[in-house]
Amino acid sequence: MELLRIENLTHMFGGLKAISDLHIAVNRKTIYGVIGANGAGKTTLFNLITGIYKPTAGRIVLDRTSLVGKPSYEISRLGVARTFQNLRLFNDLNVIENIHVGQICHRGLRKSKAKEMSDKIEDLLNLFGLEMRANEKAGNLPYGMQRKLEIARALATEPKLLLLDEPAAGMNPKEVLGLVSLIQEVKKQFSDITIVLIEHQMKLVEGLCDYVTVMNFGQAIANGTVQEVQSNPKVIKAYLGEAEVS
Amino acid sequence: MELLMQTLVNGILIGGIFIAVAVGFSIAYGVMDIVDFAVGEWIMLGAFSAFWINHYTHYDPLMLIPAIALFFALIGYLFQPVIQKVVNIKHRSAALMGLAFTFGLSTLFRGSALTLWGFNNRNLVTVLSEKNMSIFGITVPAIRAGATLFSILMTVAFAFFLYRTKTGITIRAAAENKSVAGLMGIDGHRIARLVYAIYVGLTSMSGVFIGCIFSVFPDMGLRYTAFAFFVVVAGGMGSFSGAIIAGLLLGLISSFVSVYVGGAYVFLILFFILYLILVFLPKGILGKGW
Amino acid sequence: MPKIMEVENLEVVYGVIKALQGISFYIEEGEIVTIIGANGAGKSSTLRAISGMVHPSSGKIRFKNKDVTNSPSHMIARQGLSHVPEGRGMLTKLTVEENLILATYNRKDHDQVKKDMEDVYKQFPRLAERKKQAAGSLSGGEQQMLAIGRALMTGADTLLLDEPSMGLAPLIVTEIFAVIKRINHSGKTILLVEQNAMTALSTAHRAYILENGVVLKSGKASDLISDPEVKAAYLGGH
Amino acid sequence: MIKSLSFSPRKLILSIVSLVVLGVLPYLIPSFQLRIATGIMMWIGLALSWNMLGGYMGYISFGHGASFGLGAYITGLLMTQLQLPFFIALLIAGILTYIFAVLVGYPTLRLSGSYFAIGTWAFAEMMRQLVLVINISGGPEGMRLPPMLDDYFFYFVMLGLALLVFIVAYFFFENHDFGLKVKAVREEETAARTLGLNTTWIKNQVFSLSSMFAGIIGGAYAYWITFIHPDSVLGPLIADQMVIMVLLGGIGTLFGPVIGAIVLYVGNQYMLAAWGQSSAYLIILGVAICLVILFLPEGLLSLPKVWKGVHRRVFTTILTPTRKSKV
Amino acid sequence: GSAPSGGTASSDARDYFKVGVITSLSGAEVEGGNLTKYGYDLWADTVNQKGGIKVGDKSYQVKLVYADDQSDPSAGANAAERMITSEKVDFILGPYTSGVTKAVAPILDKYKVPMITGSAESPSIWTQKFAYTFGTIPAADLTAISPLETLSKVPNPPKTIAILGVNDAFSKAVAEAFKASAEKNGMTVVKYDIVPAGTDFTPLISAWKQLNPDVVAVGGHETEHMQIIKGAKSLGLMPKAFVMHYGITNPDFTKNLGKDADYVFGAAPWTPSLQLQDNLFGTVQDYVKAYQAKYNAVPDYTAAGCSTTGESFMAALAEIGAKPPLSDQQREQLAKALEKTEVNTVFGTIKFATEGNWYHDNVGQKAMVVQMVNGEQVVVGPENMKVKDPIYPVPALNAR
Ligand SMILES: Nc1ncnc2c1ncn2[C@@H]1O[C@H](COP(=O)(O)OP(=O)(O)OP(=O)(O)O)[C@@H](O)[C@H]1O
Ligand SMILES: Nc1ncnc2c1ncn2[C@@H]1O[C@H](COP(=O)(O)OP(=O)(O)OP(=O)(O)O)[C@@H](O)[C@H]1O
Ligand SMILES: CC(C)C[C@H](N)C(=O)O
Ligand SMILES: [Mg+2]
Ligand SMILES: [Mg+2]
Repeated sequence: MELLRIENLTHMFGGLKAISDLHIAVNRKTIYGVIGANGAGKTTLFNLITGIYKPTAGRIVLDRTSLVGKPSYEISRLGVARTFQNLRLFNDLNVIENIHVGQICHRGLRKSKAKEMSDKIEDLLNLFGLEMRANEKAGNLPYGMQRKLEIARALATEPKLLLLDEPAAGMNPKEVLGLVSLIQEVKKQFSDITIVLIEHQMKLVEGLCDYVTVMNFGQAIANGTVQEVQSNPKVIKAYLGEAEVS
Repeated sequence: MELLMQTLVNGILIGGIFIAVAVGFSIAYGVMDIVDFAVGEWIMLGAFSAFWINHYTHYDPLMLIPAIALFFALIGYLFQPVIQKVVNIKHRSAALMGLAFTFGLSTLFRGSALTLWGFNNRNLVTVLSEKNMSIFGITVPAIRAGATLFSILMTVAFAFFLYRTKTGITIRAAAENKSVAGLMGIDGHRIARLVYAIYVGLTSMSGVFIGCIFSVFPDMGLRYTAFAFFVVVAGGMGSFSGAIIAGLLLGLISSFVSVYVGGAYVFLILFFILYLILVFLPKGILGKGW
Repeated sequence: MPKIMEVENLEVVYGVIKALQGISFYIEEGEIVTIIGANGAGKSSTLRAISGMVHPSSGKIRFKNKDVTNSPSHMIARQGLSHVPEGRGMLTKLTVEENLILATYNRKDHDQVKKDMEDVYKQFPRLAERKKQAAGSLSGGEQQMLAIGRALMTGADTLLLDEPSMGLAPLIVTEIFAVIKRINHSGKTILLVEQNAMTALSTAHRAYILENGVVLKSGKASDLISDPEVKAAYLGGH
Repeated sequence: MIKSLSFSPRKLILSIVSLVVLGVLPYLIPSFQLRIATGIMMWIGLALSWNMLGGYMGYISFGHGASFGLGAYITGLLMTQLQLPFFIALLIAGILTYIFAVLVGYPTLRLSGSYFAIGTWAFAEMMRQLVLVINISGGPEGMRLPPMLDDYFFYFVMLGLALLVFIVAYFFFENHDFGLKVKAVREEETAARTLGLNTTWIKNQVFSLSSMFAGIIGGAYAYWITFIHPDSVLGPLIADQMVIMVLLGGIGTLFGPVIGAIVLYVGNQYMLAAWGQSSAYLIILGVAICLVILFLPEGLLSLPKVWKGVHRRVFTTILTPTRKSKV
Repeated sequence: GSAPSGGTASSDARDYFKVGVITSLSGAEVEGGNLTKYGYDLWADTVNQKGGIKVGDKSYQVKLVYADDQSDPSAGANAAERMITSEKVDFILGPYTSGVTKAVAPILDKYKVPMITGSAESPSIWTQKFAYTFGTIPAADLTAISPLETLSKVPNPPKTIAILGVNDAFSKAVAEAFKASAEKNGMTVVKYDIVPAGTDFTPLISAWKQLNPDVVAVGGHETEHMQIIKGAKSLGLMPKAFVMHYGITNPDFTKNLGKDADYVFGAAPWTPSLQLQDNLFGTVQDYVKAYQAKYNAVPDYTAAGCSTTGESFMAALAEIGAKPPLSDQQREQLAKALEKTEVNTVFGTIKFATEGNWYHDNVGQKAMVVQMVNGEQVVVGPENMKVKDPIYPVPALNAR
């Protein structure tokens, strides 16, 4: 029932404790939200899960296999995909190539027909409304589209666990609502996918997350459903501020 | 014991030459990412101009240094826009095209020197050439000591300039991202020009010293281009104290290997250690920072 | 109030893509003007054209009654215009402090500089804690704070802010808009590009709605908030 | 979409025609030109092999000469010491260079950017010094190979090698997932890793593959020139020329290196022939390189593009003079 | 590419001899390369003034065509190919360095075109037994032994010696020869180094200073020799004598070092003071005058060795009576004829060995020991040739 389990996770940058003794458990097929103040350690958490950093201490377990100390590409092959807060697209490659790179190492069937793969790409392009820009260099897309492309690229790896770092950054409320339904659509199409997302735009969190952890100074200061945490005074004081609630 | 000390001193003095070669380049390349394959040729031109002026005016080459430095700084300042034009293109490897361009430039300079001034080996004499100081049996050739002192002082001066002054910060800013620097009201192109001028000036200056220590001929620079790159990178891009240490280290290696291991292995061991430094200290001898 | 900036038929072209197809607008001294619009509408391109980061293929930009069309960005900046670009334009190798000092490059009023520096650190304590950290290793939000702080340090009287709230915690977003209001009261003119349309409109005096490189609507912010179309299109219509 | 390898008939015909031309060429030109043609083929192969690493993957190597020299010396040793026939020797040389590159690649590829460039350079210099001091290589005396002086033979050997490298570049780097992976490493290594690409392995493969080709070509060179010397096969100029040729033609493209190699090698050889009496040709060569880069900063391959560009600009200014007044 | 027959010269008619010169006009060896050029040019000019090369009853002018080998063997090989197949030269002069010579020789064998080098001295050339490559300068291992022989005969001769050789074909051979003859003449070699080109000598000089040998012997080229002397002076090293080989007779050596160049010993198969003559240049003095007039410098043995290469060809051509342009067969004959010719020149008697380890090298020439005195080469050995006695020990560098 449980896909990802994080225990006693701690990470230091030199003297700075970016994450300290963090516990998180994510159930299958749920959408899990990680919110919290700037610099709370959210992105670092993602970097630790995907093996970009090696934790100072603690365990990260996906499906009973420990991810700690595994190289990023193996973790990805175990079914973890992510997007980046400061976009990391292959700027000089076009939209299609960007997505295709995601597929290459993940056809469990190494020899699967090119046709089949290009169909999958088509679907993703349509799903994310990128078909018009399909042959444009990723670097030339507007910010919002670049964000969508990153999600599409991540999905191309057909992950069990999808990590989204501020997918709604740079979108207006309307577009955020669009993204909400988009992600719901994704959940439908990739039936057994589990999503963990970092976001500051509460509209998105409200619209999607079944369960939320609120971080501050590297620690979880609250867990629960969106409603629960939103009414939690600690959270309001450290993160939301009065404005959001009223 | 005495030999040990002497070898140490010799090593430091050879290192001084390496540092002299790299001092200008560590700003141009280390900080500003200007890839220039003509380092050695600026050295050669510096040496030659000292030779010719001295030939006709009989002023001591060392006295000519400021004038030569200024002259070449001016040349660099006037010339940089051309390189800038090459590097400006929206192209993944724009900086590299600068390399190809300067490669052509170095060929041009060497060819011209060869055609104009001929192949001959020329001698550059200064008051210091003959002199040397002896301290408890350790002999220190004055001219080499001068070169070492000069280059270390210059390097320290520039380290300070770049990391402790506002202009220094702006240079590093322009180096990283001209357009953002532009938003801060900084003229990235002017800065680049300035840096290139400084680099060419300093390098021609070192040329005068090197010309005095060895001799002056069109191909004299070839070897130094390589060492300019080696010292800057081994020291860590943009790290000046790193460059000094790297230079001294290379000097000491050459010196101790020739005396205690065997002259045949000087460069073999030198390059091997250089390679190890790069692989195991991938950010340069001191890691980052100045 | 006199107009501090006038833009006429501004066109920006990237290769084949026409990002702006001749937009016109103005800003009065002391105003907060906001430009809102969907992804790819051309908001950032507008700011880039004004600050000289891209050169318009046609059109005219007047700033303080000077034609600044096509003049290099550092010249425009020196006339008192500061642009906080999309994606924050960090100088990642420089430390937080160096980024801030850099911004004061053209300033002579040294004691004022000191005060402003203190203000910025008071405004964003996070930055004070991180003075010596390389900007590149800051968290997304910390970087955004630094970007705004840097703009303030330039001492410019006109600020172009490209999505300043992006990636900031709600708490900070509210603070940021408070800051924007405050510096506006202290006499600075502000051109604000925002996705967070609601907050933007409630902060700004006037607003322009941009779509596919053309101005759809413009008017007093207070009017546009209640405009049904705008509601539907940008405020996630309620 | 994912490029499929269906040749357009035009392509097919073009390739066949050029193959025929290359095949009959040697029988139409005098033997000095044939020698130049052989040299061209050699440098095309070298430039293409460097481009795999420097162009497609963005790892600029100044040490590629080491592989060339290594291949040359291994071939030489096998032919002189063990009297192996040329092709066997060449094959073994290729394999050994490959293995060597795999081993050297692991530490070296931890570097990137300038550090990689200079690291490889230092390594190459080390190799040269090594060969100078060990005996088996003949040290400074250089090494002589059994003379085999059939111009046609070497032309076709070099042509074959150039084609081999070209085909590998075309199929694996231009039209295959492998090439896409390599470019992904160039564009964003971290992202590539999180998408499941074992970048360490990819980098090592590209490094070793391009080194192997350089090594094989080096072996052929040794047998062709019949005399090799550390300064001539391990000197920095070998690597430098590969770099310059690629940049001159157009880095990261298929035909850029080809064109760059032809232009630079032919240019050098004929200027040498024409002005070889004096060193003046160096001036001309230098100026030529500078001018090309200055006016085609994206390489010779961009010539048509630039040309069109000029046309367009002229056009628009003619068609819409009113614009001027607006700005 | 009509291979080996490619050189069919007979195709184009001309009434002059077309002579190819391959040498280093750029690159590392540019200096020496140009010395050879001086030598070859002087020969061509003199021949043409004198009406040309006499074959039968008619004389033919000579025209030199140059090819720069860029100091790189493969460029040299290309040049040879071009000279033979597109320039269709009658015979070839050059190169300067042994390395290039080794790369050029196989091409000559392929096309059967004779070449004489007036410079390359590395013994490893001649052991290869190339059929069409000849040399006027006795190999370094033959010449480099004489200086130490001479020094071993002075009153209280040197007992200890430090030897340095630059790691190139020629210089290393010299160093080895020094070592051999030092040991043969009962000196103990206290230090022996073969160093890569471009090494900074100061550490070694300090090491020598410590060991304080009677003699310091160096195999290298002018650039290194100058650095050694400069370095020795600045570090206060003063052995009883410096022994070098090629390079000290190079005009730049004395020009640049002035007094410091004095008293250095060297080996030279030829010096300007020789009492020889031929009917092309006249006496050695005439030759030297002509050379000075043209290049205002005193010719060294490389220059002389080059100038006289042509004379062997002239003799051989007269011998076989071949008129330009030479046919393939005639060029083949020419090589055969060279093996037989023995000509007396201002350089000495040139006769090429036809067997043994110095195959096709001019071994007849006895090497002289020269010592620099007031910028002049003075012959101080061997006994039967010496003009003055060697000065040993020599005055210290700082006491002149
Ligand atoms: N490479 C690094 N070196 C030093 N400190 C770092 C590094 N990366 C992150 N940090 C620090 O660790 C803390 C956590 O950073 P992180 O990026 O995880 O924050 P975050 O929760 O993602 O914030 P935001 O929501 O603003 O993106 C920050 O204070 C940041 O300054
Ligand atoms: N460097 C570029 N090269 C090519 N096209 C570009 C470039 N920058 C922007 N564009 C195109 O110009 C159009 C406008 O881009 P711009 O960034 O101004 O939109 P925006 O309103 O800022 O969008 P967002 O809200 O996503 O930031 C988009 O279609 C974009 O693809
Ligand atoms: C010293 C020169 C006369 C000889 C030449 N350097 C050679 O390599 O043989
Ligand atoms: Mg983050
Ligand atoms: Mg934008």
